[in-house]
Amino acid sequence: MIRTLKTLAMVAACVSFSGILALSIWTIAGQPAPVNLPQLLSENMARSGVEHPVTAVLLNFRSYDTLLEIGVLVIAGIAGISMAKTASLEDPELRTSDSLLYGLQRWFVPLMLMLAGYLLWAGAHRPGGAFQAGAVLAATGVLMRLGGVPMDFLRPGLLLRLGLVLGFTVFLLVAVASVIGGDAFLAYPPELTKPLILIIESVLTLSIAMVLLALFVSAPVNDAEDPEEGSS
Amino acid sequence: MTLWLMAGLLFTPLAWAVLTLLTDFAWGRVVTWGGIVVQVLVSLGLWLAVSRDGGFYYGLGGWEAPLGIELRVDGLAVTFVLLTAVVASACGFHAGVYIDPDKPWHRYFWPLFWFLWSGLNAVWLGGDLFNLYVGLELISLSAVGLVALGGKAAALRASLRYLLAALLGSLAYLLGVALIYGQFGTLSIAGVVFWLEDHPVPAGSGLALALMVTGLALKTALFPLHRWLPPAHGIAQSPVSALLSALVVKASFYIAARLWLELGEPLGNLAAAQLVGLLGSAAVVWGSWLALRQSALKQVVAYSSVAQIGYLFLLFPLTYSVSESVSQQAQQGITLQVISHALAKAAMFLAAGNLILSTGSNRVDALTGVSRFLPFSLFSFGLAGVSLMSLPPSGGFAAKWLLLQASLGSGQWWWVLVLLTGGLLSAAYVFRIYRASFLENSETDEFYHPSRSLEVIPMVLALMAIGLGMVSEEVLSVMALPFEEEGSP
Amino acid sequence: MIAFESVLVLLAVGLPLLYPILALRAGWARVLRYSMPVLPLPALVLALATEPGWQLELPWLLNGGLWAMDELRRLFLLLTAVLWAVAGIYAVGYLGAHYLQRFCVFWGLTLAGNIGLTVAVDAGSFYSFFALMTFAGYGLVVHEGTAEASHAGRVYLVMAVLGEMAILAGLLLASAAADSQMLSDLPPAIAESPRRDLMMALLVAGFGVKAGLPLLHFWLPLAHPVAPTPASAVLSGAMIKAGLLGWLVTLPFGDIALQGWGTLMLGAGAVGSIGAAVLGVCQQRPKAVLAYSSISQMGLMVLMVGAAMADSERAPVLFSVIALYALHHGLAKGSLFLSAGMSLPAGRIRRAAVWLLIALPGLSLAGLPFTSGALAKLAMKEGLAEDKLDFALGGYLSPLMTAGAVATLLLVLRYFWTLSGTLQTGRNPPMLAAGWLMAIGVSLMAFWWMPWEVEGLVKSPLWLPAPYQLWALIWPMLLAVALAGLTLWATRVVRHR
Amino acid sequence: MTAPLLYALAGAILCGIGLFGLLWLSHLLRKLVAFNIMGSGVFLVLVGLPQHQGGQDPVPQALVLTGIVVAIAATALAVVLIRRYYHLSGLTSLTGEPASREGAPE
Amino acid sequence: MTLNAWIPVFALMTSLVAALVIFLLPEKGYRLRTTVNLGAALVKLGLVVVMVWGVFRGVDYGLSFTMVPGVTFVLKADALSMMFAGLSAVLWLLTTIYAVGYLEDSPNRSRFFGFFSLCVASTMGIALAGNLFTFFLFYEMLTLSTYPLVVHRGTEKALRAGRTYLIYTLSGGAVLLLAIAWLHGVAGDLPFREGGHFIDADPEIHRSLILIFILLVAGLGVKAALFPLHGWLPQAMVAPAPVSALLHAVAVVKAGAFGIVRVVYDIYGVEASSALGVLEPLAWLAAFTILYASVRALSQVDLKRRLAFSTISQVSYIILGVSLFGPVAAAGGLVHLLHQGLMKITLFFCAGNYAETLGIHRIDEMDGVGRRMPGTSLAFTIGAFGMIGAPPLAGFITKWVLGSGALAAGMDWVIAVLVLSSLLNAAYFLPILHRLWFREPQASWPEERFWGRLETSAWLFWPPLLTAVMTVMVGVLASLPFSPLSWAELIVLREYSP
Repeated sequence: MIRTLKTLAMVAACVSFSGILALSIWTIAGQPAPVNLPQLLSENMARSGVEHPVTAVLLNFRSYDTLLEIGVLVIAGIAGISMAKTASLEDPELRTSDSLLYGLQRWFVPLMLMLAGYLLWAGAHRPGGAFQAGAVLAATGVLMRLGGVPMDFLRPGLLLRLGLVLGFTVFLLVAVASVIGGDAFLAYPPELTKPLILIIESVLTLSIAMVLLALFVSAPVNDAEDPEEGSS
Repeated sequence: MTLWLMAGLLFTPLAWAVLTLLTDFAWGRVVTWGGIVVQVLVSLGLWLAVSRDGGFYYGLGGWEAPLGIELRVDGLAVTFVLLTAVVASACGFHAGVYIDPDKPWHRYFWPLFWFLWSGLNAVWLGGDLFNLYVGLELISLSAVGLVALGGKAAALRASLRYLLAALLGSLAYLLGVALIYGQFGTLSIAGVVFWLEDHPVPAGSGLALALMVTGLALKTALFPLHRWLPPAHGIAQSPVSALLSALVVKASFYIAARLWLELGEPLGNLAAAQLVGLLGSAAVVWGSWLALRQSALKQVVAYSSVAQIGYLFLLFPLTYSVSESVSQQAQQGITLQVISHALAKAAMFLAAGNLILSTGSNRVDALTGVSRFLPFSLFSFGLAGVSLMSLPPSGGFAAKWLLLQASLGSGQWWWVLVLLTGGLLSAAYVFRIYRASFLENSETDEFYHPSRSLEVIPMVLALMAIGLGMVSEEVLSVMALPFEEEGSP
Repeated sequence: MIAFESVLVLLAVGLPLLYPILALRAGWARVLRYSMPVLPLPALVLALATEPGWQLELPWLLNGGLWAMDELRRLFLLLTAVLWAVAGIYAVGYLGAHYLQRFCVFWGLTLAGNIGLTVAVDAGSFYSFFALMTFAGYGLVVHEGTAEASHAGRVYLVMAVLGEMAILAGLLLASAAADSQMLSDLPPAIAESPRRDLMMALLVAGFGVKAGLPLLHFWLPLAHPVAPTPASAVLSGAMIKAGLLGWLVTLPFGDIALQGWGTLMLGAGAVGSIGAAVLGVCQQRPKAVLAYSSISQMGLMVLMVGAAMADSERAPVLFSVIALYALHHGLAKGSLFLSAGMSLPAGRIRRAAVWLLIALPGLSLAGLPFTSGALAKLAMKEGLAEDKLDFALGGYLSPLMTAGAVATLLLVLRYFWTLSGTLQTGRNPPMLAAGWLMAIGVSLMAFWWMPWEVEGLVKSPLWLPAPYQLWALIWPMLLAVALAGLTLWATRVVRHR
Repeated sequence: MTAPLLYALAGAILCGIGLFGLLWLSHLLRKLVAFNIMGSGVFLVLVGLPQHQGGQDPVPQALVLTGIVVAIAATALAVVLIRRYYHLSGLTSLTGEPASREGAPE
Repeated sequence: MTLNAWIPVFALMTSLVAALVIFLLPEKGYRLRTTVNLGAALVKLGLVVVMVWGVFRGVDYGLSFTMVPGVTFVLKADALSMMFAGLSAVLWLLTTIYAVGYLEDSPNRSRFFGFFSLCVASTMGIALAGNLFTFFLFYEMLTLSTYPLVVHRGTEKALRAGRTYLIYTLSGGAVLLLAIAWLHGVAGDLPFREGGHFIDADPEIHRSLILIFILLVAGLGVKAALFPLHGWLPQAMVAPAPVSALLHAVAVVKAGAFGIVRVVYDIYGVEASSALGVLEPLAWLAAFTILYASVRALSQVDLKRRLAFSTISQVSYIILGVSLFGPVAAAGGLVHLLHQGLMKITLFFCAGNYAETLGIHRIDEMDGVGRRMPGTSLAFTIGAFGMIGAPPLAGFITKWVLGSGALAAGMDWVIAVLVLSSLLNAAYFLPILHRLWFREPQASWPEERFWGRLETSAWLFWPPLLTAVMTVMVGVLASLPFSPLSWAELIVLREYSP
């Protein structure tokens, strides 16, 4: 009874939260924004070095955000592998004996790799880019992992860690290099903007994929010592 | 020069993080200690630069706001940068000795530590709402990672609780940011303020502020949203607890305070200000009360954080629609409270860690007789306690004094009672620890002696917390410096 | 010669004050014992060899000290010094090893207080010495350590403290009124102050405790019997007079006639002199009898004080008489007390001689012609002569004095009677005997030496009183003897039955 | 009413739902899902509100991309923690009791 | 800054530095610790002597800087501060000597002496504080540094007492802080100034001023053990004897009393206080405390508890003195600051000697102790007589001057209070003295220790005797220049004619 009442109260609270929020959104929508950022953006696109505005925002105008964002991802990866159980990599039970998966894997893996490459390349002029590519790459890795491909580099060792931070490191180096070059941080030299961004995007893709994959792999699973886990 | 300093603040910590990730614990320690020296020097350099020339806005990548991310480098920010350098380096040195290098997962301590530091710097200097969000997340996740390090069930439980609270807080904040951006079309705080200066307040903007402040309050563990804090701070390794209590919660509060000071007057209202103040008061009383009733040493300290954080939120009522001088006093008081609490709480946690190391137990009862063996750490603990109790000449006292003045000056005398009661209650729980340690018991005569370097660090911090009161005028004067040039909004 | 007197007075006070230092080492006990008689000697020299009128300023002392000497003080100092000296000699022989050091310490301190208060002229040091004497006196009273002594001591202390407080309050009020710390400034100020009666009451009561004023006397009959004999002697002979001196130097006598206070004091004196006698004859123990005798005698002196208060004109004359009487009584009473500690020799003749010596001071007290007592009594009679006094109760004084004289002798006789029951046969230690003999000697000698001419009260030389005076002295004595004989006879008869 | 505004309003509703889930559900995975729902709501508001008049604004789009990465990182971390927590304690919620009714993992 | 500005700082630092050094010394460094202790005490004494001489000639010792915005930290040496500083410097030296002997072979000596020095540093700070804020700073520091001393023994009882102590003093501190902050808000940063600040205060703030005064007195009254805020003091008796001595004679209670003196004279100004009508109630309160505590003392059987109640009573003399409107009474009150210190420390030293040498804690165990420990008992006797106010000891001077002052101020009832209090003092001290000297000792002492030639350890033996001698000297030589009384008169002279 009390629980029901509490639920109802909670529901009411959340509904009213939504309501107020919506009302507020509605009110705000009725007024014009004082600053026209898109216009400002388009005026500066030329200086950004990339064609697509989103990529420009991500990797140039607000590249510090992106740097930190990758940092967040790396943190998650680190925290994940700090929990890792080395043994789970060799765990045979992880391998799926599903033939469908095995069959798909042979077709899908090259396809997905290609897709990742495309996404990365397309990021310069269309929505897409490092993150998307990295996600696809990670998915490929998951597929391979499930299919039993031994990926030794995922063992928590120097290689994994190197992979984790590669993109981040390159990003960082570029930032610092720009300082050494005499500019402000993350201010790419105009003539190098495009290749730099491409390099960054590529290593980022790799790192993002590594992080995601590492997180997938390091989640501790199937410990035979734990009967409860086994029974569920 | 400034460029190098900024780079040193924002990027070198990340570089240290990368380096330490690639090495093992022992080498990580070497790197870290070297890095700490660099960071302290850089922070000090920026602080000196600002205290000499005044603050400035700094557009990252050469992009000014609103297009790019603009950093706000003012006296307050650099003071906190310096504070972070001090506290974090103390924790870093302490951790290097305190943490067991043989546990394989401890190698991840250093990268997380450095990410945390860089996140803090980002927050102190941030002038962009979304960038602050990312900075907060950086801090939150690395903090969660640090708490969970080692991965015992209880630690995981605490860190999960912490993570969920932090995420919810971040989302609420982000929602507020979304509304602000929707309304004003800019993410720069300075830009919003600039626009509000000569325009009427648009309808519907109060919610954004409310959401942001609520989210940040949750991340700061304001009563009644504090339940996640004590387990997380209590269970982490002592240097981690110190970092969390001293700096991490301050980061979210710092943003909330900045928002309130810039936007509170136009967007807030009196009832909200009083409500926040009331919640802060409740935190002071309730947190202290709970601290008094904990049986685990670090839980006491953790609940004490809840209480001390409560004071910070008195900023809201004390700066809302009051005279300039009162607001000034309140701001100064809160700033001092942040600094002194950071120093004192770090000292306290580190000292508590030493005590636990030597008694082998986290229980308050286990301290019986320890005063005979570990007077130095105990003394550090006590000195830190002096600041928490806001007794003179500590920084806590100077803060309390200013807050008292502000309360009396604004006619809001009810906060006076909170301030005084809080001081007494904190005395109660600090002395409870002391009482236990002074109890003579011939049975327990065996204590492990931690190394001298472990004992010195909390003492230094505690002495700084105490000494802060004596030099608070100087500290505060740096924050009051005028801007070199007005930033372009 | 200022320097000489200054040194002397400092020596007189300082010697007994520092004397307790000897107690620090157990090995010095012998020195301690034998130097007891020496202690009052500087004071004695001071009293005898210096002319009154010198002053010694001690600006560093308390609130600014001033010690000086006048005729009145000189007499009191003389009494004090002599009595303490002979009692000291006596004590050398009297004291056993039991807590000797403790006794000597308190002896020295009490003596220092007693001497000091007689020379002190400023309120601070006067009160200091007074208190020193009072508190150190406690040590003498309870010295024997018996339950009885403790009880007596407690009563003594309670009353003494109450008295001290009354004095303190009185002095404070008075000196505030006078805006001066000098005792000599107090009486006029009291006389003029609106709070005169309060101050008077405090001072009369405060000093009255020491002087054994009726109702404030309870400690006396308790303390005197239990104290060691030499201590009783000085208690009763010298210290009790300190109260009297206190009155004389603080109360306004010459300035204003205070009929009311005079009457009160007269009443108190009368009650004291007669009432104490009535109670005294009922006592069993010789020293208790003597204690009541002291109260009775003090009653007579109170009578004179009262008269002096009531009649300001007459006060200077009466002062001298009071001083003389005090001197006489002190010496005689001291001798009598010392007798109580004697042992009788074996031989019949020697025993008779001893008895004679014991009896002489007693009879002197009662006014036996050719003794100081006779002169004192006569002087008193002259001083209080009806026709010269100018106040209402003057007429009652003469009968009162007569009754007092009777009472005195009755008490003395009672003392002899009780003493004869308690005196042991044995040998006296030589020092004890010497002290006793000297006491009696001084007491008897005083008659020949005393400055009787003062104020022309009594004609000099007076070795033979005029016949009418002789009769006036003798008939109360005869009456008393008759009464005593009657009582004796009556008890015999009763016992026969 | 433009489409982006509708997105924003839908975002508001998602926020409410997510909030409810986050606060009310005790199973940790459900909480996590609720967090993601709420996150999506927030992103919708973020991206929808500024563009409600139909104009393209790449900034919120970029922000949302960043936000998503952050959310994914957080989610991934949370999943790792939850799994390990479950592994060590057998619990699926933070309430401290052994696995509750709705908390049994499927 | 000149040397003169730094001398007060040095005086403060001597014990502060000593404290830190001692904390760092190993427990076994007995000799070194003693040397540091005594050396610091001597240096401080020297500095104080220099300052006393300087203040007498009118040299200005002072140092100030802004600490918190709007508030300055001021150290200043004036006549009043030198009185307190002198007291603490002299008695610190003696108490240190005493404590070295008292704590021989007991554990935690580094801790003890460290806090002990801190405590003295705070006292020094209180003495030299130049405004209320600075005063408060050291006042609270004192609270903290004395707590470990009170609970030093670490028994349940001690810890309980410590808790009571803290509850009282910290609450008092909070009230005081409120009052100071309020006053600061009303009138700004007020330095201590002879004659005070409020002689012609705006009538509009009178009400606030009165309320603030009440709060100030309430806050300070806790340490000064004014009724009804005295409850902590008797409990704090579980502390080791040197601590009790320090608490009672020098540091804690005096800090409270001294603070009240400062408030009345140098903040409000005695005329303004009188005009506000706050002095007379204070006088009544002090008088009541004097009598009440004396009555309570009568029924105590534990020696130190009896002394504690006596302290409560005696400290109120100081407050009574300053709350009587008049220079003479003021001198009486002020001089008692020193006198009471000397007498009470003597008594506590003696009580400690009895406890340490013979294991005597209760009064009924004291029969005949005078034979066994004549030196100590002599000192005790002098101290007790001083308390009673027997001339020519220190207490008498106080009472005499105080009484004269009260009469000059037209407050005759004070005489009654003085007399009554003396009687009560006599009633609870004289029986002890009787036991000491005139009772036959019991067959054996509760717990006897021997120290060769002297009746007790030399470290314990001389300090009480010295203070006893001083008790006599300050009484007998009260009129000498630089005697406490003369100094108090100097203070009052400067106070009443600023």
